[in-house]
Amino acid sequence: MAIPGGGIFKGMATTFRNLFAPKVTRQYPEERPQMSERWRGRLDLIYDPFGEHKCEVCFQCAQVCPVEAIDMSGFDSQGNRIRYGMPEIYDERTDPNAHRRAGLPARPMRNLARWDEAIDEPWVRGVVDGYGGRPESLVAIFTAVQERYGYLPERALRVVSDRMTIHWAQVFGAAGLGGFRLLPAEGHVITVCSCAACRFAGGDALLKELSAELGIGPRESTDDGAFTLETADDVGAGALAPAIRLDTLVYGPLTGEQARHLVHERRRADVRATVRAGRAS
Amino acid sequence: MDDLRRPGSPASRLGRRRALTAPAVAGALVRALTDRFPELAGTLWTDEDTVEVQIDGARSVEVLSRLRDDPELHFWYLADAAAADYGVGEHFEVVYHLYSDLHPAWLRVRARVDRSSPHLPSITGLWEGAMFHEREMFDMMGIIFDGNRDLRRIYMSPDYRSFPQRRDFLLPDDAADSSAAGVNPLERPETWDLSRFSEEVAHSIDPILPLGTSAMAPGPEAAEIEADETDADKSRPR
Amino acid sequence: MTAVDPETRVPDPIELDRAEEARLHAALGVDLPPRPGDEYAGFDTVGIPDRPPQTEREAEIYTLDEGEMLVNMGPQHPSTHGVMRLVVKVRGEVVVDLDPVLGYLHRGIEKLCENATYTTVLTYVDPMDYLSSMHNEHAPAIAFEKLYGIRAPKRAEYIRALVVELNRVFSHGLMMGFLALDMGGLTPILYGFINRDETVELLSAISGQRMLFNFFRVGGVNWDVSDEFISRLSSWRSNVGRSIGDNEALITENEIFTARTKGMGVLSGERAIALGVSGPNLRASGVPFDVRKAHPYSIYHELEFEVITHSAGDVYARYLQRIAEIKQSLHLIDQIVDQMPHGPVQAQVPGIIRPKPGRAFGAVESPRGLYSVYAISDGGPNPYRFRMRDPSFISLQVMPVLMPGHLIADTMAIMASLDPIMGGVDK
Amino acid sequence: MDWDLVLGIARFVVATTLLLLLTIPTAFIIIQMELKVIALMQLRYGPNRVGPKGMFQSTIHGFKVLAKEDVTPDLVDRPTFTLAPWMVFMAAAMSMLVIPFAPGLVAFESSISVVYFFAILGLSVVGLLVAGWASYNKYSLLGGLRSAAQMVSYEIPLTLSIVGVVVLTGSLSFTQIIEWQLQHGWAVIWQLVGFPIFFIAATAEINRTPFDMVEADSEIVAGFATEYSGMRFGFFFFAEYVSLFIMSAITVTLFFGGWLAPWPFPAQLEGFIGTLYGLFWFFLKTYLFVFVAVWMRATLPRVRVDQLMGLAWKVLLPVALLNLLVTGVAVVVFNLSGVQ
Repeated sequence: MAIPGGGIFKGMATTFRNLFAPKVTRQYPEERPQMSERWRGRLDLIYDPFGEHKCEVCFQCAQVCPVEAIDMSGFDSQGNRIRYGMPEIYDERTDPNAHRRAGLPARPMRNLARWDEAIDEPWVRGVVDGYGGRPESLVAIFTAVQERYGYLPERALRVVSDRMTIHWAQVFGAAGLGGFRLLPAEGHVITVCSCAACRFAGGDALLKELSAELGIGPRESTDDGAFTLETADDVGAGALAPAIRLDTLVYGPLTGEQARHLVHERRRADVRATVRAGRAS
Repeated sequence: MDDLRRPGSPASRLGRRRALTAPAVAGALVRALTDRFPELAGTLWTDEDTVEVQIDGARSVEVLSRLRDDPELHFWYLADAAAADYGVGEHFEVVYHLYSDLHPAWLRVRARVDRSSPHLPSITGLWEGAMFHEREMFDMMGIIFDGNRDLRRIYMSPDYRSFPQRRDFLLPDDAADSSAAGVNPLERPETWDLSRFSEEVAHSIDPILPLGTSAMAPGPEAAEIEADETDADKSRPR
Repeated sequence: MTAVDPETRVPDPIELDRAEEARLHAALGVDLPPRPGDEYAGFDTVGIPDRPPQTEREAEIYTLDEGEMLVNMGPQHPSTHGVMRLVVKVRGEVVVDLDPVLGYLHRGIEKLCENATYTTVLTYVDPMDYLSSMHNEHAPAIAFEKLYGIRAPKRAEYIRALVVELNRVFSHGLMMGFLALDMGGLTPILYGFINRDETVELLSAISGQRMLFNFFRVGGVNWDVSDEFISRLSSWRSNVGRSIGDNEALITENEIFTARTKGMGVLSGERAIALGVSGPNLRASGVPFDVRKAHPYSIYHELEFEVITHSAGDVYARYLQRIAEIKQSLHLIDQIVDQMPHGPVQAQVPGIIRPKPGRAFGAVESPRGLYSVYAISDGGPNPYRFRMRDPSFISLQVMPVLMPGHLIADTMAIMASLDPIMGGVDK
Repeated sequence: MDWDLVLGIARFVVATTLLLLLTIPTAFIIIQMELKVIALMQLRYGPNRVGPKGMFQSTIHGFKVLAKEDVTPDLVDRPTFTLAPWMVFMAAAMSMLVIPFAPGLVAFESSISVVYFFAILGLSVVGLLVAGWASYNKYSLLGGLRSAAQMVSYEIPLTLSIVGVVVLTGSLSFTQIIEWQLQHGWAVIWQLVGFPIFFIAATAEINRTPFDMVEADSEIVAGFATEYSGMRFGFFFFAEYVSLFIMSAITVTLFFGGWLAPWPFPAQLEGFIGTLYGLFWFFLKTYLFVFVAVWMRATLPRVRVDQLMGLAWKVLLPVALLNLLVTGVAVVVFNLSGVQ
């Protein structure tokens, strides 16, 4: 080192020179960055000149996404809601692990069946083969499976996916379309009709009455697992309105009082059955 | 590597990899290895820039120290040490990759470890730097290195008691009831086809280069393996 | 909620987990008796774990003599280069012993990759060592190409070499800044980031992203580079020269800096080899080990360069090593641009790659050293086992060896000179 | 009634209040300067959004600190923990009392103001030590101990380098030192060795880069201030910048002629204009030194703690003693002293 302190002064000179040098900061809102043409940073849906989305909800993007990150829903040309992606992705909020991570008491799992229910795989394969393995028969296959199990077990869907060589995400997406149950229902299923006629005849009030009676909202189950409340638009129509379906039987037209009575009756029947079973054993 | 020779495969369209410099010189290495370890000659296998031997886990320190100290081999640098789990009923494998400036090929030493009592002598006496490798293997696979004086968890917390990278690792906490259940065959052992990892399949991949009869002899069960593989392919979820 | 009947109650997942672990440990003969509440076993305010030591070494660290105390540096310390914890045993300000505690950033990338197809693995390895994403993709690409038995076209290999050298330049430039920052110099890191920003602008012009490039593909690269890009390189070179030059003027000869780095944290060559140190840290100790020369991958066998070494092995030598390697990388970039052939940049590979069962090892020289990937294929669409050896993970073992006898202030200087990136350390 | 006493007390109260009020804009200005100058040196723009040209950034920071929650950790020693910021800040503010800003503009005229100044300045170390001890944090403790070691060590060369000036001017009063410089030229010309020692020691004394060991953020997080938050931290922060101002002012007073204009301008004017003229030069020179401190912060890395102590005891102290000897001999031989 020639002069002691020379390095320090060299550094001081550098900073002093840079005091007057042009600055490199981009003043963001005024000065927008020039993004590379190859930039893949943001997915954006483009609009046509009439202000409509150009996206046709064809799910091609979701299918080619290498990390399966795209989960999308929309309406097809008939106005049906269609969806692609993992079915229970938004369940995370009620997931016990999410509770545990948040430091809240975690509820025990309700539906063990979801992951290890034994299913009759040859039978499912037989159903698939019976329809010739055609993709358009997926709904019919689902209907058959749901008739047998009361819902669409995940493993059955996997068998369907394997047998039909359809990507599982598509199978799940189709299963989530509506009308199919992805979890086993608990207890008695009360389905309140939500078709136009029933709602006109007071279906909404009926739903409110039942919600108040059971203490749950639509698409929920009571804590003791005795009842599940649902809505669907195919229960009754016209003369029956407003109608509900209790398990397999359709009742209507109903008042709130009558609906409550039905619920009470089922409860009593359950209690009787339990007592009888206890005596028998 | 069969399809290398099959006409019309992508590889043949593009030509083979560059002039395979390494094994040409690796011949010396293979000779040196067969001279010193005649009992391992049957397990020799070469890749374009890798020479591989298989040993029993109990011998790892002995073999590795001879590989390091022999002046003609002189594998002075431990490039990697990793473990692989071949599934329930199979075995663990601890894989050491070594480098020597005398031989332009990586030397891969595959040490076989029994799955029911996964004990292996520690090589921290040879290379201090194997410490973190061994701690990671212990943490992730539960392989116990005798003689390692700091065999602790390294990634997971000290009170954790499972071995996450084992093939039979179940995560009831997460898999069974999480939203991801059914999304990925991540922790679902019943979806794994373990038959593919049988001893024969893992060991009978025939070599690219003619190194010696012992090294390139194709397994007698080749036909079975072929059948096995296609089955396995079919049974994989698509 | 109603009371749960103990008969029909579904067991809590944690209980299942416990039972499974207990079974495993009984089978393994690991002696870890569970204690009530020890899932929360951590470190109390004094720093000593409230459980018996598990190993000899742990007992050694956490046993305090008269006048010693434990200082936890991290995981929320300002200069631990990410979330890591250094348990430092000090006597006054002199470090007696040190224990790096890792895992705060552990994401299980290896396991993730084992569930991804060969193509998508290359997206998962990006955020590992986030200052050298290109290198992170290079090693798996090499390994998978070996597994699948194809090779990338020549031009793709040149583009790969170009982008990894660009990546090396900004990574080393940032190391200069981090080293100064950990010694209290505020400005060099900003100049380092100016350099980085210019470089990632270039890389984003090639790959479309600024940080996690996702540019490599099995059998090639995603996009070709244009001639316009090549012409941008020259102006980039002058800018890089300026910011690196500014940094050098600021710190290389600075007396305070040299007094703090020369003779500090000396690592001998033999010890470095034994500890598995690689890359610039190893070469700064005088060992000429560079994967680009030792096992030429990509097109490095066609380029002219020498392995740079420094003999001192101290913090200052490691710093000079980085500067020399930046210059070497610029030199390599010149050669690559000059020799770059024309042609395709992507070999023909199917959408889902199913290599034959086999094993492959791919190693590259990342800015932090030997970064390697060991992949086992079972014939399926995703790797059966995917192992990554991260150089900064291994280099961290040096800390307990180097630190005793130094001051607390040197902890950060020595650690910064090793240049670990926690994203890579914790995988 | 003794009107002189009442007037004296009134003048003192007014002067003290004004000085305490002066600390606030001073700190804001210096913080703003630090934000902006360092940013410019790092090729950034720095604050440029709050107020015209971002001028109110530091003021807004000040209000933010006021509005923040003031956390007292559980295990701290509450009385001392609360007292420490106040002690540090008061030590800084009290030492402002004797600084002569302009002819006749000094809060407390004393014939031993130099002694008073360094005595009060030494008090701040007590505050830092107390803060480090009371915080119940290892980093704080290390910071407190470092501050004690550093400031006590550096007070010795600091004071010794001033003794040179004192011997030269024959006075312990800042005002008289300035008046001596009016006749003999700036003391820095006479104290070419003393000034660098004073400058280095003063930088260390106020914990500025490269001697900011006390709160070395990359080593011991924030040193003594680790556990402080809200306005208590604000006090430390203020005190740091006020003492930077004070040290620059004292450097100017002792070595650069205080309020005197540099030659060949008229060094000093009379009357009210003269006061303004003196204030102008005083603040100009003071802020020049503040700028140098900021500049050093932008450039230099931090010295290690043992090197820091080595510098004080092995280099600065012997050189300061030598400087004192040479000055004394020269004063006697050439009869330079201002002593009548």
